[in-house]
Amino acid sequence: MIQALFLGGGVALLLAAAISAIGGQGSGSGRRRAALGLVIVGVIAWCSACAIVLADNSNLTFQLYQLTPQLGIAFHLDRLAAFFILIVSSVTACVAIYSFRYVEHTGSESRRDMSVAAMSVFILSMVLVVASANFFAFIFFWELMSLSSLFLVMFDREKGETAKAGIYYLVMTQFSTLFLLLGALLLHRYTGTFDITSAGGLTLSTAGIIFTAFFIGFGTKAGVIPFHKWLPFAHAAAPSNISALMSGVMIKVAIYGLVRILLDVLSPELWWGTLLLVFGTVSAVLGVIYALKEHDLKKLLAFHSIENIGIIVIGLGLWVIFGNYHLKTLADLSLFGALFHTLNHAIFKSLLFMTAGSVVAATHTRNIEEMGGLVKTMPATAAIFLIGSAAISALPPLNGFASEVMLFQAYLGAFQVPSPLTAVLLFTALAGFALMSALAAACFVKAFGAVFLALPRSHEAEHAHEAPMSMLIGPGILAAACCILGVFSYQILKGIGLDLPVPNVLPVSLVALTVFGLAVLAVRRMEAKARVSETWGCGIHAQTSKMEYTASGFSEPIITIFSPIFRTRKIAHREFADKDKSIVSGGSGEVHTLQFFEERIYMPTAQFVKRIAGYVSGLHNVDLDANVMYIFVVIVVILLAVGQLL
Amino acid sequence: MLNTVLYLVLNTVFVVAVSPLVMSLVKKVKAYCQGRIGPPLLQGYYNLFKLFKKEIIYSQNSSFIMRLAPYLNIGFLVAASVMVPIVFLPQISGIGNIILFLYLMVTAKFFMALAGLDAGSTFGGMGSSREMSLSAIIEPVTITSVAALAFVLKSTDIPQMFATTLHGSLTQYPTLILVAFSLFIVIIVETARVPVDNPETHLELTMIHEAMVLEQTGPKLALMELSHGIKQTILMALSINIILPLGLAADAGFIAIIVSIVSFTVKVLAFAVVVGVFESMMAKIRLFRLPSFFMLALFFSFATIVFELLA
Amino acid sequence: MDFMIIVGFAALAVVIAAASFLLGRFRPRTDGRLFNSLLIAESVIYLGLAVWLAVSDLPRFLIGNHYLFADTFGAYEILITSVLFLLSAVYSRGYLASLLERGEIERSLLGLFYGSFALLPLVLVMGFLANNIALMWIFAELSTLFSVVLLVTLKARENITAALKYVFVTSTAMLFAFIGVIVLFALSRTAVPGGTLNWTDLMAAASGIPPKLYTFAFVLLFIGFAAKAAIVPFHTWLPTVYVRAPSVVAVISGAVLNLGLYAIIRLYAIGHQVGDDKFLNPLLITFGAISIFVAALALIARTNTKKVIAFSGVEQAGLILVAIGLGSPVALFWALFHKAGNALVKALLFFSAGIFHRQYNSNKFFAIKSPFRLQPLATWGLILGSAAAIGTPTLPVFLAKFNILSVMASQALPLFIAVLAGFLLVAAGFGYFLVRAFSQPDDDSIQPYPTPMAMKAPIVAALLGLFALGLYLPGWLNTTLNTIVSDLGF
Amino acid sequence: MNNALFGDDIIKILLVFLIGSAALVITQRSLTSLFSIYALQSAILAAIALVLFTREATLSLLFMALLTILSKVVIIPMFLRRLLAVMPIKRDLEFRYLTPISSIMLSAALFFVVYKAFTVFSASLAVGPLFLLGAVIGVSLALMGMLVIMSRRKVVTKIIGYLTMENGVLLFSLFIAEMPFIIEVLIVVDLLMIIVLSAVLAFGIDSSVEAFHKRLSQLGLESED
Repeated sequence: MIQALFLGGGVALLLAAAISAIGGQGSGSGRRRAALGLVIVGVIAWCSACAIVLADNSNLTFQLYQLTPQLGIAFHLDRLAAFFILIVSSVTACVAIYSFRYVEHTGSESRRDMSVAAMSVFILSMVLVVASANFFAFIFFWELMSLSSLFLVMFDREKGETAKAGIYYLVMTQFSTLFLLLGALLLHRYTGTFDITSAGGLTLSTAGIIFTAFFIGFGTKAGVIPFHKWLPFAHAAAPSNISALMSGVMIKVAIYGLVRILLDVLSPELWWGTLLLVFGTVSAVLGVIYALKEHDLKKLLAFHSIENIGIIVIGLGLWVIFGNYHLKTLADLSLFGALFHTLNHAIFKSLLFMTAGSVVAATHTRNIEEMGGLVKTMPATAAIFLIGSAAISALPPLNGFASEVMLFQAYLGAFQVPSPLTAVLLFTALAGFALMSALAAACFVKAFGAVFLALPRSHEAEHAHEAPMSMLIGPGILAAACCILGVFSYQILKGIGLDLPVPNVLPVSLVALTVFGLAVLAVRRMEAKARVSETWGCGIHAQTSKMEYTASGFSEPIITIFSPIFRTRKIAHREFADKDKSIVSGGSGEVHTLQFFEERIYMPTAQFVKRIAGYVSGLHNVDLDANVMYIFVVIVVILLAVGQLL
Repeated sequence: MLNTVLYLVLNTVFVVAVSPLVMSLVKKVKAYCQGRIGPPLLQGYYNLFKLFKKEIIYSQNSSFIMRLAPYLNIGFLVAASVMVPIVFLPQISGIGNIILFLYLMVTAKFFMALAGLDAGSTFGGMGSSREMSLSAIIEPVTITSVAALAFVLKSTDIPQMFATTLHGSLTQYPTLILVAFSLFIVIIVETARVPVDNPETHLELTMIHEAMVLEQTGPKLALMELSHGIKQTILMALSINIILPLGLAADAGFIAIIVSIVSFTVKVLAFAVVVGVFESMMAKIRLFRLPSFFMLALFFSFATIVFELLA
Repeated sequence: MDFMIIVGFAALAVVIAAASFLLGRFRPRTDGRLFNSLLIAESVIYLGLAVWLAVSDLPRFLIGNHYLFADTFGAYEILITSVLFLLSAVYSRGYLASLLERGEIERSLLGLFYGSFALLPLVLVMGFLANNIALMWIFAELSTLFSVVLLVTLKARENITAALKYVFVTSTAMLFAFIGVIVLFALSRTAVPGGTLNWTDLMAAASGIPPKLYTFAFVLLFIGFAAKAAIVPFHTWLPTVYVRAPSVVAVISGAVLNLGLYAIIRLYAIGHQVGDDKFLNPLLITFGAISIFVAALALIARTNTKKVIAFSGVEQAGLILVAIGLGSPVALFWALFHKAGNALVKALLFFSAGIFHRQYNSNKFFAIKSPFRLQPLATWGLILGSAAAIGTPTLPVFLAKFNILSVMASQALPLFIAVLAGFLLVAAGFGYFLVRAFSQPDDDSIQPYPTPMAMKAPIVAALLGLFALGLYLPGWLNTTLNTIVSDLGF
Repeated sequence: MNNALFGDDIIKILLVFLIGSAALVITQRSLTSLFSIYALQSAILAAIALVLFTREATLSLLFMALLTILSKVVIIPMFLRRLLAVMPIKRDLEFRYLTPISSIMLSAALFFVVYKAFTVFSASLAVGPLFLLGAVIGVSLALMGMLVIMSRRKVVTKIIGYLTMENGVLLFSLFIAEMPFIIEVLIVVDLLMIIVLSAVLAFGIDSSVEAFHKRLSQLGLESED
């Protein structure tokens, strides 16, 4: 039954890809709708399969296909995999609904077709990665996932920005795959199997190396700083439904890999936890600080993905640390907090990306400085975005809080850790965690405020229209999920048999709701008589959008406080009228924010490689004589070596 | 069940009732310090009544955010107040998670800041921006203090913390004094007081909180003011009941509740005096100097943790 | 009967080549289609013969003195060559027409072109059938010759320069290989009275050959055949030639590369029998790894499509060499598998690049505008071909890479890590190229080049072949490769 | 015995001449004299083959000598001269990487390198000292030919370099092991084809593409009309 549902879902996705890839003449919106409908059917099948697995706690392993005598594509569904497939499929379903109209808004017919086809393959490969029972299948689908998403990122391929995103994405994604290969093949070296099962008999250092390889591999895909640089580029350049999938789901697949490795394959050591914690904290804090500085709506959201991945990684790190000290409750809190946050982030981040997509589609810009006032023209989108913002800012009673509080609870239990050093580390990380969470709220006040509130700051923003129904239903469902998963988090966790010390949000929400109701009742008479008028503005004649607080103005204080992180590079050039350089005749000056990771790590590495590559290429751009000389030298060397060695 | 309902009603009503008084008292103390007589102690109540009768005016540029924010604000803050037992310690357990408590306040703040941006006026934007910035940098301090509390009292549940200190004594938990310092600073920041904010002026250079609610009118403004008062009260209650829980009723007896209410009123008024005096003694600190002020609080919290770790 | 196979291959090619030469010589106005039809006919028969040979009872000697023989390995290579030959023969129908139309080749030289084209597969097939190593050497030399003729019939001076490079680089190296042949012959006398150069005899008598001295012979032989196989640093002719050569020639030259690797594998097998792995393995691995790295670095920041493809070819050759050098049956199995996959990938890439060259009259990436509108098939060919070249799943290179890497990981850890880094560079190079190529602004004014069916069909065929090979390892192929591995003494 | 010793001496003398001819190839600037030197070199080679034939009485050595004389002393130089007649260049003046003098000195060094490499070989194969010398000179000759290819600019000179290499290989095979005869013949045929082709290419590089293609279509076998 499970197997049939699972395979049926796969077939539906393949069909969807085929329908849209084959294409046809004329308008293809019907065709693409059929394909997206099939996608939804497919993911619903998966959802049901996973629901059965989760409910029965059953394990299912089956081989789909023996590709070569040694290697087969086999799948294994257990609760962990089912949970992640559930995340993938449920979010995907909403994105597919959203895409009904979204894909029609831009691009040529054939490009839309390809986009839907690649999207189907992308979704299929993500699910199959999670379901893989061995590393061969895992990497097989992982690569498919990477490349299909690369196609999707390259949707607007003529834009220079897209090209940059594509190059970053491709290189980093290959980087990630190669580290996975490293990890998987090292495991194979020592265990002799490709199956994703517990690897016994590894020495500590070997296990550490394997873990590090996997961490870098998965961390790159997940966007852990410093391997994150592709993420803002790719998410910004991709169409929004794709950003929603990539940010909401794809990076979670990497998290799945990490959890699987830590949970089932290797037995984690303390320092792994520390490593995860440190990287997680750095990602979380820097991610949100970069987001504050960002004025590109989609890049802003992308940096928040980095932040949230940081949170999840922190959760995993805490789990490993507490697990090592045998603090079971705390470890469980951390692990399930991380997993819960994975689900939650998938929900609210894809929601945010989808609504951001609607906004971008309506205003034709991604720069939030050119938006504003959209709450009046796009109220439904605004409301959904608001819920998403509140959720990602970890505000109770929404789901973002529900999972972050689990990690807070775990952190607050850090005093039980016997090692003072680790405890101090944990408390320091806690401070970072708190900072991150508050900054996230600040950032979303900024984002929501700049995009939706006050007066429109551009012509496009002024004439924006509400998104069509399908583009509201998709994120709308997710918004509802945000509320339900938040308010009933305690009950849900109880329901699935986890007895963890988490706060019960339901009564508090009830109290808040009651008070809210009472207050509304109390004011209802005055509210009915409320007047809309011009308010006092210190004698300003008429308020215009020029006077508003902009996004940059809003984040200015925080940027100033964190100015050491935003280092600038100043380029000054002066021209002098006289020889003694005393009379300045003119000049120019530029101030750039130093993109630390790009300018100090990525670009120098790329430059270094390019320099060597240039040198090597130079060796090839020579005439015949030089070529013969190479051979001559090599032969002489070989002869010398032969004389020595034999 | 009865106990719970009684607690909910009593605690909420008491917090709502006492908050304007505390606010007025601080003003009164400050006035005395400045050599003025100041408003009457009941001025807070008068103000609220007056505002409730006034007309509501919305800016043309504002949206539903502006309309909803006051309700949400009071809703979340009252919800938070439920988690801080003042009248007596309820029998129901697991309702007072301190993180949830803090985040309910953040939620309220979030919507207040949005409302500040809504009308597009420069004041509101400035207020929101500053408020969110300060709240971001105070957050690590707050959480670290909470962590220190949780460390010392081995719990994350507020009623349970109260119970622990109620049944013990300060000598058992000497580090609480250190935490108290940082809690005090947190309260100063969260309640928008000098040297962080100046609630008295409407000068754009200094104000933060007031700037956000500048566009609110009539009953809406009243709700905002009231929620601000509630916030101040519950934060004070949190520190009072941890440091000096004397008089807090352990269970719902009539006498005990009366004692509890009276003793808390006395303590909170004393606290208000302290805050007032403190405010009068300090000068407003420049916005970008504030982080170092917060670092002081962070230091106290961390010192607590380290002390406890090594002890 | 056995001899007839040779006659079948040889007579056919010679007759058709002669016909082409003569027609070209005495009826210079002849339409290229006639030549091409002849060529396609030849290629179809070659494929038939190759299949027939492959399914027949192997191994067997084809002539009395055992100079020529067919075993599974040879048959496998012949099959690959025949497929490439068929594809490029069909492709050349459209391509040559276009060259003629634009005056890039003279009508009077068509006969020469097709004549050499007809002979090149023969030379290759004979090379694969050669049991005698000297004979193998001769055919390898001859393959250079015919490739060069194909190369210089095009009307561009750079082609002559490229051809000279090709001739001198490979031939000088091959002369050292001949010294190796002589040394080997001298060595064989210690094991076989009178000496022998027959591979089968050498394999049988390997135990009598001193391993140290075999190294000596091998190193010299390696120099020559490595030049044919485009192993760094003997590869320098390859980029030049591939850039200048028409796509058809490039594809069939891929088979020439295969011949070089084929010879190295054969010689390595003897070395393995001799017990000389200790020296040979590091040697092959060193050269292989250097090839991967140099190719990867040279591939980055290239602007010329064909050069990218050429360096990718060097990289793949390096990978195969490394796989051989690992000395494990599994790695060898996948190296052999990789040869088939790689041949198809290269064909796909060159055919697509050829169409682009027709469309834009340039191999540079910045000429590529509106590719999806103008040449959708070639665009997808290039994209999928590049994806295949960097080892994307569902395509065969992935299987080969994965398996070879897994052997590498269990045997030679530092090498494994280095090769991984090399692959990253290759992927980066391809990605950089493709992304830049396809992110050019669209230009709606360009008219599409009407790609003839004959140029599309090979691309489709190569694509289908690649997906088939990447998703399904047929039982017979598995058996064949296993037979080869055991025939080679592993 | 005496005869053999006498043969040894003659071979040694011839080997010295061979080295001398290679040195001349390296330094000579006039193309026509280069061809002559090459013919001479090939003739010396043939002579060595003949002397060896007198010692070993292997019929194939005799054929080898004849084949060499036919192909390398007669056909190839003739072909090259005819080609040169229609080419605009007569001299090759440029040198790259190495001056003639340093080339020669390098050749001397190479001699030792090769010697060192081959002593191992000869020791285990029980090759006599003379044969070792011949083999070493053969390989050195090949390397010197390569030096010519890389240090001279004109393609015609490069062809001579290649031919010198080939002579070196032949010399090596004379002293180490003769191939089966059929193989030898095939090799010579192959060599001829390569030389013809590269000569045509050499022509092409110094003339117009049209003229080159004309010549190519005739495989360069017809003289200028």
